[in-house]
Parts: sequence; C-alpha cells; structure tokens
Amino acid sequence: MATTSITVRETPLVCYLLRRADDALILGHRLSQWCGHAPTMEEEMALANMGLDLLGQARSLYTYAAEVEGQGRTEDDFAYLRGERSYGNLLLVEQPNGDFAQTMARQLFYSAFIDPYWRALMASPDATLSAIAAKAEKESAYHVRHCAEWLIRLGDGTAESHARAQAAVDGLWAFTGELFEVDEGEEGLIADGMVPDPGSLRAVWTATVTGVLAQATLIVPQNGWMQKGGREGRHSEHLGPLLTELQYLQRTFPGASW
Amino acid sequence: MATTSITVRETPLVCYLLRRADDALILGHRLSQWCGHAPTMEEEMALANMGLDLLGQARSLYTYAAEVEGQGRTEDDFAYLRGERSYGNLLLVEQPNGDFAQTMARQLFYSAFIDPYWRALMASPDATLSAIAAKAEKESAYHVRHCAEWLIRLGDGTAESHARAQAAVDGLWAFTGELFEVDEGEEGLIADGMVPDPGSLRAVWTATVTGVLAQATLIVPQNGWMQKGGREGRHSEHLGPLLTELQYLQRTFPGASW
Amino acid sequence: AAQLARFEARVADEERIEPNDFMPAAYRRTLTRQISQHAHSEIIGMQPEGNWITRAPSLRRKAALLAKVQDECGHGLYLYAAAETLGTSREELVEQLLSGKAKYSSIFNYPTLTWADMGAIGWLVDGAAIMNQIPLCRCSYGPYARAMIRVCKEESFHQRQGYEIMLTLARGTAEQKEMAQDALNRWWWPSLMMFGPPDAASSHSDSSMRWKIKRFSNDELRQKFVDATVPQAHFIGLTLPDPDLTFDEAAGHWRYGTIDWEEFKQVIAGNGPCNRDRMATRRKAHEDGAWVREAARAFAEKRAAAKTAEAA
Amino acid sequence: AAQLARFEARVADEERIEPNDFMPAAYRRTLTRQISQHAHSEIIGMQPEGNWITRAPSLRRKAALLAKVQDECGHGLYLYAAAETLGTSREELVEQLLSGKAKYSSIFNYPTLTWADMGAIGWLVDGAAIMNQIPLCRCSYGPYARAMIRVCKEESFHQRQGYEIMLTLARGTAEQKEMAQDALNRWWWPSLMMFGPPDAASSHSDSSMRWKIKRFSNDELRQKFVDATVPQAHFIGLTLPDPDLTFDEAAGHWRYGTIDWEEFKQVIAGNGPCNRDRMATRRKAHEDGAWVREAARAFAEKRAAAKTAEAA
Repeated sequence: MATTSITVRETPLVCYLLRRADDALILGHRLSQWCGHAPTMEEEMALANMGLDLLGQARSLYTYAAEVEGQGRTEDDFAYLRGERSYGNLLLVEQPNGDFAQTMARQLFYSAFIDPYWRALMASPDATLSAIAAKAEKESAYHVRHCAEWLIRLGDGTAESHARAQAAVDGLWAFTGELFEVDEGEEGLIADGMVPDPGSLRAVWTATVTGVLAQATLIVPQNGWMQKGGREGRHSEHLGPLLTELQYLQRTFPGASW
Repeated sequence: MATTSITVRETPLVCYLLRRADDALILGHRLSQWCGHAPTMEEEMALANMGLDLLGQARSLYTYAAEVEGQGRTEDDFAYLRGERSYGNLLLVEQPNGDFAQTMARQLFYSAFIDPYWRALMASPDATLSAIAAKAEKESAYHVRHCAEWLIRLGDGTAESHARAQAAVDGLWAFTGELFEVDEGEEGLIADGMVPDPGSLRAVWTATVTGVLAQATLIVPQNGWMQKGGREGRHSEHLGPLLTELQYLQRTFPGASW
Repeated sequence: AAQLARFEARVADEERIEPNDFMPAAYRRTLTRQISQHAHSEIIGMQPEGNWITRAPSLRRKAALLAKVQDECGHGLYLYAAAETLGTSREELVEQLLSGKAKYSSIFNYPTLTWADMGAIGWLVDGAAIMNQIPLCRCSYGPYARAMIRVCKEESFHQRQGYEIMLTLARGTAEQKEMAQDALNRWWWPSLMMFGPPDAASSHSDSSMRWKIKRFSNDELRQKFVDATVPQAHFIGLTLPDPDLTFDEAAGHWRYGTIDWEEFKQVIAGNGPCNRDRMATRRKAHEDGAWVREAARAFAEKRAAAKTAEAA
Repeated sequence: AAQLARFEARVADEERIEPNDFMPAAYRRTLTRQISQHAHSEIIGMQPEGNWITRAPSLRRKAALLAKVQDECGHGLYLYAAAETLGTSREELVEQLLSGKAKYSSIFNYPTLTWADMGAIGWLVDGAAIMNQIPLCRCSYGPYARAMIRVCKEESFHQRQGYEIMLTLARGTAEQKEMAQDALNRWWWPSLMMFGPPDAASSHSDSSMRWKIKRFSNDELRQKFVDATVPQAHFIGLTLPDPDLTFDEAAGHWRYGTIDWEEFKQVIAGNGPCNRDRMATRRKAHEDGAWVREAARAFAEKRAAAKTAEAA
C-alpha cells in the first residue's frame, strides 16, 4: 500500500462542494483550537458554537459531495484522506488564530461574505444545496453579528485592544480578495444558475466590513494587493501542520471505524 | 489494512535499546524545534549541534535494536511506526521547550545523567553498545558544559533571567527521579554486567547539578515527589502531538522510501 | 436561634432553601466551597478532552467532543451562577482557582493519552460524576439542586456517548480494542477515587448529611458506581484492572480490591501527572484574555458615559 | 585621487582588497549592502526548510535537513563577519533586516508545501545560488571572496543532497513522483528570478563589474543555470513547467519562455505569499531572545567587574 489518500473524481460540482466544505472545516477547526483558551467563559461558548456550526456545514457539504461523486465515499474520506495540495480552502480561513482580535477579524471577513452568499444560494435549483444554504445562513448571520460586536468593542475599547484590532485587520486584509475569486468550473455552475457569483457580493461585503470598521474606529487598509492560491491548493505554511494533526489517527489506522 | 504500526518483538535488550533511543530522539526532536527561533545565531548553531548529536545517537541505538530484534526492521520503523504508548522515553525529555531557560535546564538535567552513564556503558562487554557509548560520551560531555555555562549565566544574569531559570529548574525537577528508575528487564541486564546501574550515578548527577545551581545562584528544589511513567509509555500530554508531527508522512505513505 | 431552628426544620421537611432565605454561615460556606469546586472541576475538566478535539478521528466524533467540552463550560457557568447566589462573585471564585486556594476534582490531573480516553472519560468519569450528582438534584439549596438537574441530564448524554465510543473501539480492530482496554486500565481506579476517601476517613459528611447537601456516603456511591459499571465493561468484552473483583451473590454487589489512597493523596497534594500543566494552562488563558476583558469593560463604560451625556 | 587610481589598478590586476586597504565609499557601500543582503538571505532562508524538520520522513533526512539549516545559519555568521570588516556591526545589520530596511532574497517568500520542496530548494535554489556565488569566490574584496569559497563548498553539497531527494521521489511511488513534479512546477520560475532582473533593466551592474564584485550579467548566469538544470530534470523524468523551453542546437543553449517579472516585482515589494510571515517569525525570535542576550551581557559585565576588583 503506497498511500492512505484518496483520489477524488473531480467534476465542477464536486470541486465546488469540496472547496466550500474545506472552508468550513478549516475555519471550524481553527475555532475549535480556542477551546479552553478563550478570554471569557461566555466567549468560550460562543467560539465553540461557531466552530460547531462550521463543522456541521462542512459535514453536509462533504456528504453531498460524496453523493454527487458517486464513488461510495463518506464525509470523513474527504476530510481525512486528502493532502494539503488537494485542499481547496481559502487562505483566509487557514490563517492562525493569533490573538482574539485576529480570530474575530478573520471570522468577520469570512462571515460577511458567506452570509449573503448562503442567502443567494438558497435560490439554487439544486434542492440539497438550497437546503444546506438555508440552514447555514441562519448560523452565519449570527456569526456576523457576534464578530462585528467584538470588533467594535476591541477597536473602540482600550489603546491596546485598538492596536491589536487594527493589526489584525491589516494583517488579514490581503486574504479577502480570494473570497470573490472563481475558476472555470465554478464559472460554469454560475452560468447554469446553480450557484451565485461571488463577485456580485463584493459591494455587500464591503458595506458590511467598512461599516463595522468605522464603528470600531479602525482604518480600512489601503494596500490593494491580494493573495490567492488556496483554491488551487497553493496554501500558506499554516495549513500543513493543521492537517497533520487533523488526520493523524485516520492515517495511522487506515480503514478503521471510530 | 488496519494499522501502519509495527509490533516489536520485545526482549530486555531490545526494550532497553529502544528506551535509550527514544530518549535521544525525543530530546533531539525538541531541540530541532528551536531551529530558526534561538536567541542568538551562535546558540542557533549550538542547539542544532546538540540536536544532531542526539539524533545520531538515536539512529545508532535503533539500528542496533533492529539487529538484535532480528525482524528485518530499520531505524525508521521504530521511530515512525510505534504509537505513543509504545514509546518508552523519559517524561523529562518530552517536556515542551518553553523558554530558553527551560530548554537549558532540561538539557542539563538529562546530560548530567547521560554523560557519566555513557562513560560507564563504555565498559560493557557488548562491543556495539560500548562503541555507541564511546561516541555519545564525547558529545554529552560538551552538552553538560554548554548547558551549565548557560544556566549559570541565566541564573546569575538579570533579575528576569534569574526568575526564569529558577522557574525552569522548579518545574522540571519532578521529572529527574525517573532518570534513575529501572524495570525488571533492565535489572537483568545490569545483573549480567551488560549495562550500568543508573542508580549508581545518582551521586555524580547530584554533584554536577547542585554544583551548577550553586554557581547559578539558584535554589535546589526541595519537593521530593517524583513523576514517573515514561518508561512504561504513560506519558504527559506533550508527547502525542510531537509524534503526530514526527510520524505524519510515514503514516500517510506507508512503505514508501524517502 | 429561632431562625436556625426554622431552617433546620425546613431542611428536614425537604423544603428548598432559596438565596434570600436565612441560612447558617457554615451551610453557606460549605455550599459555596462545594459548588465552586464543582464549577472549577467543569472548567479544568475541559482540558483533558480538549486535548483531542483537533485530533478526533472522524468529523462526527470531533463535533460531539467539541459540543461536550462546550457543555462542560456551560455547566461551569450555571454552577458559578449558583455559587454567586450565596454571595461570592465569579471573579472571586475564579481567583481562588487560579491562586491554587480552591480545589477541583483530582481526576482531571490525569493525562489523556489516546483517543480511547475520550470514551473512558465519558463512560467512567461522567458516570461517576452522575452517581455523585443525582442525589444533588434533591439538595436542600434550590439553585444548586436546579443546576444539578440540568447538568445531570447533559452528563448522562455524555456518559452514553462515552460508552458508545468504548463499544465501537472494543468491536473494532485488535489495536482499537487494545486501546480501549488500556484506557479502562488507566481510568478505572482514578474513577473510583472520585467518590472521595472511604467513609471511615471522610470529613464534612455529618453536617452535609443533616443539611441534605449530601445524601449518601462516599462508599455507598462508589459501590453503586461499581455495580453499574462492571457489567457494562463485561458487556463490551473488556476486563476490569482489579484481580480482586468478585461478585458477592448474597449482597448482590461487586466487591472491589484495595484502592491506592496514597496515589489519591499525592494527586490532591499537587503531585498528579498533570496538576502543574492544568493550572499553567488555565492561568495562561486567563492572562492572555485580560486585554480582551479590559477592552470590553472600557467599551461598556464609554457607551454608558455617552448615554448619560445624551440623556443630560 | 592617487589612492583611487591605485585601488582601481589593484582591482584590475585581480589583487584582493583587504579591510584595512583604501577603498572608495561607493565600493564599501555596495559591498556592505550585497554581503549583508546575502547574510540576511541565509538567515531568512532557514525558515522555509525549518518548516519541515519536525516532519521529515526519515531519521536520515531529518538529520540532513537540520544540518543543512544549521549550515545556512553558519553562512549567515561568516557573511555578517565579512560585512563587519567593512565597518558596520552585526547588530546594525540585523536591525536593518528587522526594520524592513534591508532586503533578502525574494525566493524565501515562497512557502514549502510538501516534503518535495526540500528537494526542490536544495536542487534549484541552492543550485541557482551557487551559480551566482561561484564568480564571487574571485570577488575583489578578500573577506567576501574567502567566505564565498567556504559557502560554495557547502552549498554544492546541499545541492547534490536536494537533487538526490528529488531523484528518490521521482523513482518512488506515483504519489511521490507527483509530489516531485509539483515542487518543480512551483519552484522553477522563482529560481530563474533569483538571478535578478533582465540585463536590460538591471541597475548597479556597471560599477560592480568594473570593481570585480560581479563578473557575469544576470542573464548570463540565468542561462548557465538553465543549461545545467534542464538535463538534470530530464534525467530523473521530470518536466519543466515551461511550454516554450527548447534546445537551441546552434548556440548550445536551452531557450526558456517569458519570466513573469510582475510577480518578481510584487514579491520584492512585500506581496509574496510569505513576506509577512517570514518577517514576523524573525522579529518574534529576536524579541523572544532579548532577555537571554541581556542576561548574557549582564553576566559578562558582572564577571568582568569581579575580575577588575580582584586585580585591584
């Protein structure tokens, strides 16, 4: 046996589902890393809640991907048996937790995009997609609110929290452009009316984010250069160690049930 | 295939060799984690040097274990394909790097034991063991000197470095008792004159360590309670994540050559 | 004195004492200590299981484990709230934990070494906790009793989940079964210690019994736990790590061997395998979060001031 | 003016300039910048490979990688020492790196994503570095030339080691071969960029050439590298990610396609995939080590004072 990895039978829809699932899994995993380390008990609960929402979304999307792929795979095969170069998540979601401000900024940037995205996806003619989106949208709406409140508190709190919040926003800004990127396969799905065009949500995203930053007395970064590569599996050096931990048991006991 | 792990054919000598090898590998791995993060460039070189010495010792010991076991195994099988409960290293060596003072204290505690131990092992009638010991002893003598010098500098440096050094010594003290523990299998080897009795080195160890601590103006901890369990594979929660990282590629690509 | 007599009478009548009712200082003290220790245990208890969230072997297990640890935090929250009704603030109670003045359940000073420990903790540790806590649902102090009802419900879900993990492993590959047996071996005795010292050596019990804080002795609860758990182990084909374990047909009880109370004493004294790490982790989280809590406070004050200014 | 003329004559005669010799300010400045940039590159260059030390797939590879990264630190040390002979202290040079004032080779702003990247870096990045550095072994400035001789010897060992990693992967399982090809695809173009902008667009070159700091143009060195490397790739069965690559029989050169200089510009400008992370890691190591360096200083002063007191 030369590998414990799977080779996915890629179609535009499978690729699409895996990418969105990867986003949710990786971000959910990051949030779960906070467990036991949050700044307050209430926030401990909130971070776990958001993490659980994201894990749940990932599971639905992987499960649907397995169905569409039709190779008898399960959600776990996709999560545990693909290497770093096969993961198609956004660079944004794999960025380390950093301090609490960084986690909140990362979450706001993602949620402010994905919330209207799920809303738009609810109109998909694909009933499964539409149902997944409807459930996810309720969750992401809360994430936006929660993170916005915190970012405002931190930005307009103490000098230290302001500085940390600004540093978080500045540091993560370059990863927000990728939210709106699509490749050929996804373009096809968009053209077919299966899924919304992320580009069409840019104005909403910008309005949400700049609104929150203004209330938080934070400056919107001006550097326009945007990083990309996550969708093609060109990740930062932060994803590999995350997957190493995530996948260890499945790699060590191939085929076992847990 | 239900596992990528191996089952070792255990004999007293194989167990003995694996434990000593595990000590060296885990401590060497810890030191390698400093790479790129050391406080000075000179220390970057020194930490890597010590790490390389330890990796080299681990490789010799695993290779000899493979020979003694006679199952056609290699050094890598032992390092990469045994789980946490099969690792028999001391709890001391798996403790996290912490700050530089903790790394130096951990290294001194280990080296002040293993250096006279290797010296004693050079008298073993087993020629391979004796040769491994002779090479290792030259290396460990340098480790003792290097760490002693640093601990003295830190202890007798600034108020901050003194406090950190004392905290390091206090925190690691409870892991030093295990250096002198032996089980039945090793008792047999000692009785046969194959290997030295660690207990006989306690006085030398204490003299080295208390001497260094005195020069460092540090207090010898008085709490006599000692932790154990490493030799039986009852580790702290620090070993698992280390092995996860160490073994990931071998677990993911079983049987591949690198 | 009349108040005290009325209090004792109410307790004897199984009435619930509420926060604004009269209660003896010793009752208040005992309860505050017990409830806050319980809260601390929930919070520290997040660590051993938290250790495996990022390494859980399936998405379903990962989500369940995260949810479970989150529940523990929730229990901590109810319990601190219950303790606060007795007049000590959460901040103060947390401070007692961080300074080492307050204790937490010593079971959480053992490390979680394999995935099977997630099963063993749910099954044994939560199982033992439930045994201890079910009688507390009828505790004379109302807020504690009500918190316990909620906690017990969730704990019993966790307990079933843990047992199911063990069952899955025990029916899995040879290595998985070995993992399950190993976890049982390591967690069995510490679980028995969770009920506290043997009755002969136990303090506090007399007044706690009279005040209906405690309703069964340590040994009684421990025996109930053993009787419930041994058949569960046998059912999934695991062996209890106690050569002296025998079924006493006449009494209908499983008789267990001698517990190593020296180990218990050492763990309580701070010499367990993880005491240092648990406290260090908790303190670090608290310190790392200080700037966030401060920011929230500063922000709230700013907004309050702005509102006052607006109103003026 | 006479001094300057003598300096130019010595350089033209291939004599080595030594630290105490007269040299023009611009020569000193150019060399300090170049040597320190080179030193910074060695130090930052530890990070991409350092990323895989704890995950190396065999003990032999782990040891070799750790030793390699250690060598890079050693190169950094020689080079800082060589730069110091020109009158700027190591502290000052390091400060320029940490403040972002000084540059380092932009190749190190790409991430290492798989184990094969350890092969690709050794083979391509060290290979390109050697091409750049071999002529520097004859650099007019003595300390730099001597440092380069030592560095080149070690780099060429690393280069062979890297190539051997690629060879092993290319002859391994299908997945390993794919990993090797993928690494080549990602590192090929950035390696070509290591030689700097095309000659038409390059600055500094004129005086550097005259002063025998530089002996070949960027494009000349790049061509040498391509000519040496393409057959090596073919030998192990890998494909260069350049559809325009063709062998020019007449000239005896491999002609490569158009380099994306916009990407190069962006990486230099701080927009590479890892610029932020590299600098953050370096700064953190420096800050985390501050108390250690301070302790060493304080200790040395104490001991010196004690010695003086004793002597008095």
